[in-house]
This record gives sequence, C-alpha cells and structure tokens, in this order.
Amino acid sequence: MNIPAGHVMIVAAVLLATGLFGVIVRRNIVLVLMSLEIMLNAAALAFVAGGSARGADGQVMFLLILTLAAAEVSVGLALVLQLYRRFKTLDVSAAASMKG
Amino acid sequence: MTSVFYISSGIAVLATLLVVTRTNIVHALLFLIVSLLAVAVDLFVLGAQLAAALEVIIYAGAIMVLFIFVIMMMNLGKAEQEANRHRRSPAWLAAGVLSAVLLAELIYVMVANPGPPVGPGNDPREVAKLLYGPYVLAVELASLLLLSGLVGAYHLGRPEQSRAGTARRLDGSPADSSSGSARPTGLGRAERKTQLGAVVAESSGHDSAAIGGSNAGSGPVPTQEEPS
Amino acid sequence: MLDWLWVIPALPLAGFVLLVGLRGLPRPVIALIGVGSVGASAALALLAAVRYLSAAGPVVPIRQVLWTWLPLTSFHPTIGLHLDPLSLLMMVVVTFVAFWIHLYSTGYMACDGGYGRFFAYMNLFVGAMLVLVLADNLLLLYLGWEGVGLCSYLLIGFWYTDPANGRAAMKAFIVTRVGDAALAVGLLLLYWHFGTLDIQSIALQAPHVWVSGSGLAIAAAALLLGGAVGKSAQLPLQTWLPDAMAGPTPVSALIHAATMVTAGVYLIARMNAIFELALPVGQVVAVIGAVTLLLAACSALTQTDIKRILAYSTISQIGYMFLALGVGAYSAAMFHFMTHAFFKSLLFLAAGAIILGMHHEQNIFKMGGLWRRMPLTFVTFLAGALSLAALPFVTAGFYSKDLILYETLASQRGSPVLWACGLVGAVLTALYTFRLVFVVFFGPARREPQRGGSARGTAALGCGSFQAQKPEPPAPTHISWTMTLPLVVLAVFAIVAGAVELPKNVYQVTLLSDWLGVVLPAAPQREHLPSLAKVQIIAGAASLAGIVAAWLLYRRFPSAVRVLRLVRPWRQVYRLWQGGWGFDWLYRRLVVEPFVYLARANRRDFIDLFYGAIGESAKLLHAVLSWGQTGKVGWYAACLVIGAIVLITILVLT
Amino acid sequence: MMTRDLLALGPMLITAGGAVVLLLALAVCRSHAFASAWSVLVLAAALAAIPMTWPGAPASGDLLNLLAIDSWALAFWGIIFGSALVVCLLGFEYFRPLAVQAEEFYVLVLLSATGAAVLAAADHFATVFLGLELLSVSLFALAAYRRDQAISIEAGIKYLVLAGTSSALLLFGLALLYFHTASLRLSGLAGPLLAGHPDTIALYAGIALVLVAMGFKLGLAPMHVWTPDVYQGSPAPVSALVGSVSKAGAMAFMVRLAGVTLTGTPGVRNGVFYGLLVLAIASMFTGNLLALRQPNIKRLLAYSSIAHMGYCLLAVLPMAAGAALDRQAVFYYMLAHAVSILGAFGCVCAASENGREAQHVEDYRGLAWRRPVLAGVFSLMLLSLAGIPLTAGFLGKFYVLASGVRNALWLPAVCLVINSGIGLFYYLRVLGTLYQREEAESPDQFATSTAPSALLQPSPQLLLTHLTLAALVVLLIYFGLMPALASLPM
Repeated sequence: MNIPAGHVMIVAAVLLATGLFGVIVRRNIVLVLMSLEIMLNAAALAFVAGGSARGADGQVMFLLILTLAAAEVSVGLALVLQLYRRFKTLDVSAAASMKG
Repeated sequence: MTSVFYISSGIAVLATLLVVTRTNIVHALLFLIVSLLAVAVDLFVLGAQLAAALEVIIYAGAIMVLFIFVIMMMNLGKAEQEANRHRRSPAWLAAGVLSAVLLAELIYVMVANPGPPVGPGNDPREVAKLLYGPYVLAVELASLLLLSGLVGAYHLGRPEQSRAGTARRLDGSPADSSSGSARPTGLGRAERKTQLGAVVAESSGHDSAAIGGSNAGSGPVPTQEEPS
Repeated sequence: MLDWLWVIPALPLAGFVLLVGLRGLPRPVIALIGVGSVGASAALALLAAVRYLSAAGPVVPIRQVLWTWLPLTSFHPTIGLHLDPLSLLMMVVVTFVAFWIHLYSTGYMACDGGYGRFFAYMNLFVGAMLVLVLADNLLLLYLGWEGVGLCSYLLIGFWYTDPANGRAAMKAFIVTRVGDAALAVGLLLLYWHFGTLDIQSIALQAPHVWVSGSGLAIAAAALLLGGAVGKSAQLPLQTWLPDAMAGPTPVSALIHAATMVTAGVYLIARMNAIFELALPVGQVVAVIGAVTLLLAACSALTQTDIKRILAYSTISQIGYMFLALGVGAYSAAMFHFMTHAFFKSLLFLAAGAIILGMHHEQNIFKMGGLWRRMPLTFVTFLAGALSLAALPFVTAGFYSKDLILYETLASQRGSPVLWACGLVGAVLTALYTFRLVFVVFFGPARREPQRGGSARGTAALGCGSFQAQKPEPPAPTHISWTMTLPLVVLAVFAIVAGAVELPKNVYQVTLLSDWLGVVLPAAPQREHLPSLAKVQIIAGAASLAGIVAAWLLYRRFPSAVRVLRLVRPWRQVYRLWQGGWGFDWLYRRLVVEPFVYLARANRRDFIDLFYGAIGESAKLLHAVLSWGQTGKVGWYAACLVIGAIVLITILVLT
Repeated sequence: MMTRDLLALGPMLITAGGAVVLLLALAVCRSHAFASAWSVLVLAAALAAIPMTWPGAPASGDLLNLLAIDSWALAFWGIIFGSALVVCLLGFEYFRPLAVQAEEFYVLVLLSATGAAVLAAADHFATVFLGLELLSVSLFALAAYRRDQAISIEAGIKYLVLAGTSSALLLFGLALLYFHTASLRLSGLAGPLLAGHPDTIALYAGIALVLVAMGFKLGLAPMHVWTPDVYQGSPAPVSALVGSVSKAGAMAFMVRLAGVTLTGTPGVRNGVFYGLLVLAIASMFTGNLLALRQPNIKRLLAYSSIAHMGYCLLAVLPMAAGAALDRQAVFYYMLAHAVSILGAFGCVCAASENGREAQHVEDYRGLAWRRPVLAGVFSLMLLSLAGIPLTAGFLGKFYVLASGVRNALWLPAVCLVINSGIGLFYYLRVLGTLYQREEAESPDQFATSTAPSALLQPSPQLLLTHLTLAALVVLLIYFGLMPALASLPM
C-alpha cells in the first residue's frame, strides 16, 4: 500500500475546513451540529492516519473521540429542543439577543 | 487499495461539501451519512478495522439516528428551506475565504512535512489491549464524559414542568420550591403533554417519551418517568 | 520577650473593625469596645514598658517581624514592629492619654447620634498612630501616617452636616497632604539610595553612604521635614490646626495631645540619623520652631474661642519641640512631648467640660466666674494651665520647657537668639494661658452655666432634648465620673510627670534622657556652659511675669485691654494676630486663587485635548470591538478560525 | 503500588465517585438540600485529600501513566475544588426559589470539576481532551441550566457550538502532533522541538491548534468572543464556575504546554512565544476596552476576565526556563482571580431577587445605602480585580508583573501597566455606582442604630450566600496580606 499518509491528513484537513465553513455559515442549528460532527470525524480520521504506522493508540483516540461526539450530540440535540421551544425556530441567529 | 482510498476520499469530501450547502436538512443528513460511510472505507483502507466498524455502527448508525429523530420530531423538512435562503450572501463568501485560508495553511504544512507513510494498521485486539491496559483511566473518563452528556441531555431535554411554577415565577413572587423542583403532579403531567403537543405538532406519532429517550442517546435516563 | 507586642496596635484596630462591622450595637457595648480596646492596649503598653525596663542587661531594641509582604522580589517590605525606648515612650504616652480621652468621650459624646461611628474612628486613629510609632520600616510608618491623616479628616468633619466642618476637615487633609507628598518623595529618595526602607538599616548605613552635609542628605532631611511640618502644624503649614477645632472636643484632645501633631516630632526624632547628617536642615528646624512658637503664641493671645486658644497654644508648644529637635536636644523634645501630652489633653478635656457646661458656648468672653460653679473643672484646668505656663519648680511643663531653653543655650547648634525667642514665647505662653484662666473662671458670670461640674455621675445618663440631627451634640445633663476621672488623673500627671527628668541643681534625675540616650544622640555641648540656675531663674521669671501680666491685664485692669484695642496700630496688630498672621489670606491669594483661576482657564486646553483624544480613541475602539460582539454564533466561530489562522501563521513563520 | 496510585488519584476519585453516588441517590429520592450538602461534602473531602497526596506521586503503573499528578496539578486541584465548593454553596440559595430542578446542577458541577482536575494534571493527549471535554460537556448543560430563560438556552447553544469547534481544532492539532512525533505524550513534544525535528512546521501548526483551543477556554483574544455571552446567559453560579474552575484547569494545562513547547535554546524565542505574546497583549487590550462602557455587570466581569487571562499569560511567557517563581506567579494569579471572580459573582447572586438576576450596573446603583455590607464586599472584589493593594488581586498582579520584569519582557509588562490603568476606569465606574445615592436618605446612615444591621440580620434566604461571601472576603484579605501559598514548591 503506497498511500502517503500526508494525503490522508489532507483529506482530514479538507473535511475539517468544510465543517468549519458549515459552522460559520449555517444558521440551522441542526446543520451546525452536523458540521461539528464532520469536524470531529475529521480529527478522528487524522488520529487513525497518524497511528496507522505505529501502535493502536490512534484507534484508541478514535474511540474516545467517538464518545465525545456522542456526548456532545446528546446535549446539543437537547438544546435544539429547548431552542425550538423558546424561539419556535431552529435558526441560531434567532438566539442572538446577547451582544455588545 | 490505493485507488479505493482516493475514490472514497473524493466521495467523502464531495458529500461533506454537499452537507454544508444543502438547503434541505434531510438531504444534508443523508449526505452526511454518505460522507461518514466513505470515511469508514478510508479507515478500513488504513488498516483500522475496528475504527471503520465503529464509524459505521456508532457514527452513521446511532448518532445519525439521533439527528433523524430530532428532524422528524420537529418536522423540519419544509420549514428549513425558507431559513436557508440567504445562501451565496457575502457572509458565505467571507466564510469560504476564511476556511480556505485555514485549509491552505494546513495543506501547506502537510506538504512541507509529509510525515511517515501509512503503515499496515492495527488489529482490533491491540486496541482492546491498550484500552484495558494503559488507557484504563481514559476509558473511565470517557464513561464520565458520557455520564455528563447524559445528565445534561436529561436536564435539558426533560419535558417542561408544571406551568404553575413558571407562571408564579414570572409574577416575581417566590416560587414554592417544593412544587418547583418536585416531580410533576398528575395535573402537571397533563399540562406537560399539551405543551409538548405544540412542540411535536404534526410529528409522526412519537409520544413525549421519545424525546427523553432519544436525547439521552447513550442509554436509558435513570430518573426519567414512565412514559404516559 | 514581648511576643505579644503586635497586640497593642492590633487591639484598637480590631475595635475599629468591630465597631464598623457590627452596627446597631447598644451604646454600652460600643463604649465597652471603644474604650476597652484602647484601655487594654494601654495596659499592655504599660506592661510592655515594665517588662522592657526590667529586662536585665543593656537596653536592646526589640524587633518583631510579623510577616513579609511581597516576599518574592528584591524589595522586602516587612510588616514588622520595632520597640526601643523612643517608640516605647511614644506608645505608652499615646495609649495612656488616648485611653483617658476615650473614657472621657463616653460621657462627652453620650448623646451624640454618631456614637458608634465616633468610637470607630477614634479607635482607628489610635491604631494608626500606634502603627506609625511602632513601625520598623518607613513604608509601614507611612501607612500609619496616612491612616492618621485619614482619621483626622474623618473626625474633624465628624459633624459633617455642617458644611463648615466639612471644609475644615478638607483643609486639614489637603494642607497635611502637601507635607505628605514631600514625605513620600523623601521615602522614595531614601529607598533609591539605601535599597531598603527599614529604619534601622537606614540609620546604620546613612553615615557610610552620605557625607555629612552632602546635598542628598540635606534633600532627604528637608523632604522628611516637609512631612513633619505638615503633620505637626508648623510654619508654613500650620494653618489647618486652628480650623481643626471643628471636630468634637475629645478629637481635638486626641489630635493635639497624643496622636496626630506629635507624629512630625516623632518622625524627626526617629530619623535623627539623617538629620545629624544635614545640619543646615537642623538649623531650619530650630528656626521654624522658634518662629512658629512666637507667631502662634501671639495669635493665641488674641483669640476668643477657647478651643482656638488651645489650638494655637499647641502649635506654639510643638514649636518648642521643633526648637529642641533643631538644636539636637532630641530627648528634651521628647520630654516636652510627654508633658505636653498630659497637660494639653487635660486642658482640652477640661475645656470640653466647660463647653458642655456652657451649652456649647466657646467664646471665653461669654464665660466668667466659673470657678465657683465648676470647681473640679477649675482645679484641673488650673493644673493644666500652670503646667502649660510653666510655673517654676512645681509643674512638669516647667521642667520640660526649661530643659529646652537650657539646651538651646548649651548646645553648639543653639544660639542666644533662639533662646530669646523661646523666652519671649514663655512669657507669651503664660500670658495667654492665664488670660484664659482669668477670663473664664474669674470675673463676673456672664451666662448661667449648668451646674454639674461637681455633680457625681448618675447611672442613667440623661440626655438633652435635642435630637441627633443637630450638628452639635446635645449636652448631657450630668457630667459623669467618666468625664471627671480623666481630668483628675491627667491633672496629676500634668504636675508630677516632670519628675522623670529634673535638672541637677534641683535634684538630679535623668531617667528619661538616660533611657532615650540609647537611641537619641545627646546635643553637642558648648565649652562654656551657661549657668543652669541662672537660666532657670530667668525662665521661671518669664513665666511668672507672664502670669502677673495676665493678672494685671485681665483681672486687675481689664479696661486697659479694651483701651489698647482701640488704639490704631494695636488694633491692626490685634486683627493680624487674630487671623493667625494672615497665612490663610496669603495662601488663598498665593495658592488657592491662582490655582482655581488656572483650573478655570485650563478647562479646555490642549493637554485636555490630548487626554480627551485618548479617551475618545478608547471609546472608539470600544465601539469597534463591541460591534464585533454580534452575538451571532457563526461570527464567533469565524473568530475562532481567525485565531487559528493567526496562530498558525505566527507559529509556523517564526 | 496500586494503593499509591489510588491515593494519588484520591481527590479526583472522590469527586467522580461523589457525582455517581449523587446521581444514584437522586434516582431514589430527590432533595435539593441533600444534593447541595452532598456535593459540598464531596468537594470538601476532595480538598482535604489534596494535602494527603502532596507533593504528588511519580507516574507509575497503568492507572497513572496518563496523568502527571505533581505538586503543580495538586495546587491547581486546590483552586478547582475550592472554587467548585463555593459554586455549590452559592448555587443552593440561587436555585432554591427557582422552578428549575436543581439537583443535576450539583452532579454537573462535580463532573466539570473532575474534568478541570484531569485537564490540570493532563500529561497525555487522551487526558487533555477528555478532561477538556468533560469540563465542556458539563458546562454546556450548566450554561443552559435555567431552561426557562431564553438567554440561558442561548448561552448553552453558543458555548456548545464554539466549544465543539474548538475541541475539533484541538483534536486535529493533537492528531498532527501525534502524526509527526509518534507520541501521544505531552512531554514527548519537547524532544522533537529541541532536537530540530524535520517536521517542525507541522509540529508548530499542531501546537497552534492546541493553543487555539486553550485560548478559547481561557477566553483569550481573538477567541474570546463567546465569553461575555456565556457569562451573561448562564446562571450566576455557573458564570462563577466558568470564571474560576474552567479557567484554572485550562491555565494549568497552558503552563504545562508552555513549559514543554517554549523550551529551546535559552534566549532564542520560538513561534510559541510570539503566539502567546500576541494572545496576551490582544487579550489585555480587547478585554479592557470592551469592558469600558459595558452596562451589564456579568458581561463586564467576562471582559475583565479576558483581560485577566491576558495578564496571567505574562507569567506564562517566560516558562521556557521553567522557573519556579514564574509558576508560582501563575498559580497565585489564578488563585487570586478565582477568589475575586467567585466573590464578584457571589455578590451578583446575593443581589438577585426572586430569580431575577441583578445584571445591569444600574441595579447596583445605591447598593451601598441599601445593603452596605454587600456593597462593601462587592467593592472589595472589584478592587481585587482592579489590583488595588491589600487584596489578593494586587499580589497576583504584582507577582505576574515581577515575573515579566525579571525576564525582561518589557512590552507585555508595559501593556499590563497601561491596561491596569484602563481597567481601573471601569471598576471605579461600577464602584461609583454602588455608592451613588438614589434619593435623599437619612443623613447619618452609620449612626442609625435602629436600622437592622445587614450583617447581623441578613435576609434568611441568603444566609449561606452571605456566609460564603464572608469567607471569600477573609480569603481575599488573607491572600492579599500573607502570600504564604505563593511559595509552595512547584
């Protein structure tokens, strides 16, 4: 197998940047959460790529990131419910009363 | 194998781009699942079978199901197309430029320092050995992390409490703490249902218990009441 | 030995904290805390003195470092106490006198609305003074110094509903601050040169670092003197003290006798090592003292307000102390400080009793014939007055003043001119003191005083019918034992306290000077010493002459004064003296009005524009940055990305 | 061996176990008082366990190889658990009148304190991110804890999205570092950086991403934007938690990171140094300028904490030498900051009535005449934040400045001094408001002996809050006068 690991990292970086883009521009809170998942997934991929030539530590980190994603999404979706209850919308820009 | 990697990576990137640009949230979600599956293929190619399996089972499986639940519960399909009309505004351009700059920097870094080549990958058994060897503390901490997510999701996702408490508080008079934090009474439960009715309006037949159950995500909520 | 030394300043401070923290306490509890803390402190101070004096072997200063503040750097300001004979004397006198003043105040202020506040401030005042006295480094001393200044401000303006009192407090604060600024610069100078503010190490190093008479030593001493002059109300910063009479009378007693004004004397005595290196400044000190004592005595002669007379007399007496310090007779200055503390506090307290008895009448010419009505007050006041007027061979005041006069002649730094000033001052002192006595206590009664000078205290302290809203406190209808006992005790001390140091032709006692000699150098003596007896007789004669003159002018031929006041040049002089030699007028013209004018003229100048521009640009930046706080999540995430881009760029490129 | 490991982990085990036990107990019986008392007890036990563990155990065995439980970590555990304890105390009376179910609050506080403790002791990428995330995930829910309030939900969402983003960046950075050094250990970084590793560019990029995440947690400009919104929207005890526990954990890790990554040839400053320098100066100015005219007291405190973290970085910058003095300065600064910010938010709690938080500066107008003791405490806390002598804040700032001067870091030191001046302006603005009279009142407040003393008779609903504040005042003065803790060996 002759994939340069740098290429895997580049794929991960592209996913990360795409996720960032999503977080910045999307107003739908569910889409923002999805973008977060994309970013976490990208980081997880990077860890596995980093570990492929070495011990299994990369996969352990992958697993740990997975738990993080699960925990974050559960709280995040609960917040989505609350947002919808308060503002009757999923637009995060509705929740921008605090500023200045 | 090499070509598989590049093809699946291409699919992943493409699908991800579609995720962040779609107006229809269900479409976006489907593209996200495609992206996750493509990444799972990448992981498999990299020799991380366990990671690939978990990516499919947990990411594309469990976690995405959570999203689907929420989307269905709120009946988001149509409403959200309106909210995303503002595409291709200057904000999108600026965000695109920012992300692109960051990406360019990262790619520059990776091209300048390509790092070691990809190795053969690791057996799931090695992962297991590590998990219950040097990483045992990390596993415990991960469980605490899940616990924390669970408690948080429970608290936030729990249906509204008796409205009486809220109304009294809005008046400014001190709410009676016992009724404020106690389990909702029968009346409260009924009210709760009506309130949820508004939330779950036109949802596809999930009752209120589904919210609590789906949000916890990682298991049953210990103090959740019986579904009515 | 004396590990508990820190308790002595801590007690009044704790009393302050308690009184401020726990408000709404019943009056007896307030009195118990206020008086008890100072009383306990005084008892401990006496105990410390006994322990210290009875210790075997040579007198060794005790140093107690409580803790080091800011220990990490080269600058180690310690919170430490230093006990040597000088600070011991100050500590004992301060706590002792302050205790009696506090006790007296429980009666005097009994009906005042701000009872708790009063005792809180008084305790803080004493605590700050003790910190000042016991400090082992100049920084802590400065802390106490400022604390004393703050308390004087609070107490002078105690009845703050009357704007005049507020103005007087402000004046005291601002005028002394002029001196404080000089002192602060002096401390910086000392720190700059010695790398420490520890008093003992400065005293040790000073002779090695600075040559005697070097410019820097003179500058340092002059700056310290500036501070001392401000605090001790000497020329040219004396103007605040007469106005400081706006406070309640016990406050005046405390300021004049024990705490504030003697701080300057203490500072010079404490830093004598610096002053010994700057003899020209010592000359200045002596001249300031001599001139001040004369000017203030003249002013005292013309005042009609009983408290103002005493105030000018304080300035004058501190002038004596400065004179002694200037000629190098440090222990004579401290001796006079001690006797002065007793008789001046006595005089103020007795004056307070008179003022209460006269329903807050302070004009002496509206009093008269009080000796019958208030016999106890009269006797004690007389004791104080005799001591102040330095009645020969009987009173403490005579011995201390005589010592100063003698040292002025005997010291190499003294001169006959200074001595003559002191002597004239002595005549004037006796004159104005007995003017006061004769006018107030003899002659026809001009107003019916309250009977009560001798009344035994009753348990229930009745108060007048006024309420606390009145700026003046309502008068207690009875003068309780708490007010008379301090008078008696202090009267005894005003007479006998001189026994610690007697001239050798009377009965040689040199307790005080031997004792203080450990820390304070003796004045260098001339070769041809003047005859002790001759000097004494002249001084005694001066005092007696003053008393007799007072009797003649104010008792025997009172019309003479009235006539005198009508004569044209005398009238001018009288007005000049009464106005305190016009210093207030001068300062208003020279300082206040130009400053106000400049401030008005400068309201919109270019420096303002500069600062305004800074302010405006800060506002502008604030507006820009606030605009960045849009509250939008997407923008916030973009900020994260910007941060990432910036950091990666910086880290990778450098 | 195992026993010693457990002992070393003791304080953390106590909080984690305490959280689980509390959760189980809540399944049986819900009681706010019990939950509060239990969490206070647990945190007190954790605090008490710290001296037993001191000065920390050497890493040994599987249990400890992910953490570095040294005196540094233990000292910060003291701050973290102590602050969490105060937050629990404040929370009891804050949540009591509210209709919100309050028991989970304590579980989450315990978990977040555990997370911060892990972060403070983290020596391995796994523990870095697990600690950080345990802290964050608990804080998401805590920030949104008052579900009945829109701004609380808003704060929760903002924090979730941004913390999620920053942790993704952190993870990517850690992955980069792992990829290029083959080590998941923090201390594994020093070697490659020193030895002229071929992939330094990637290493620095990875470190930069880690710094972004830590800067986010600490609220350093330009990653500071979330701070005011989260501080404002969260319930006041949670704001206090964010200001103390979360900052202490992140700063402890920041120093570890700086100690490893700033190493290099002495005198040669690498990119990490300049990165931190930019963060420090930007944070000082941004925080203070934003606070200048801020009318909301919670936002003002948020901005002030941005500036404070910038000040603190001044003592992190010379960490290359690893001088104990600089570490002590950072520790003392964080200690003082924790005490002051907890006290300030405690005052916000105490000033709030019936669940309505007194957020606006105007709410405090004339507080000194209504509740003089509270106003006095608040003034003390503000003075400490402003760095006025005789308070802990002054000594903290002094040490940090001394650290900067000792290491000839003139530019940030000058910036600190300038910013202290700017800072004084808005602290005094709030102080002035406290003492402004609302209307004419009786002239001699001090003397009215009939008025019930606020200290003797605090409103019974806020007894615990007042006692907590009193304890904080004592600590503030104590730390301001006797910096004994500043010379802990670290």
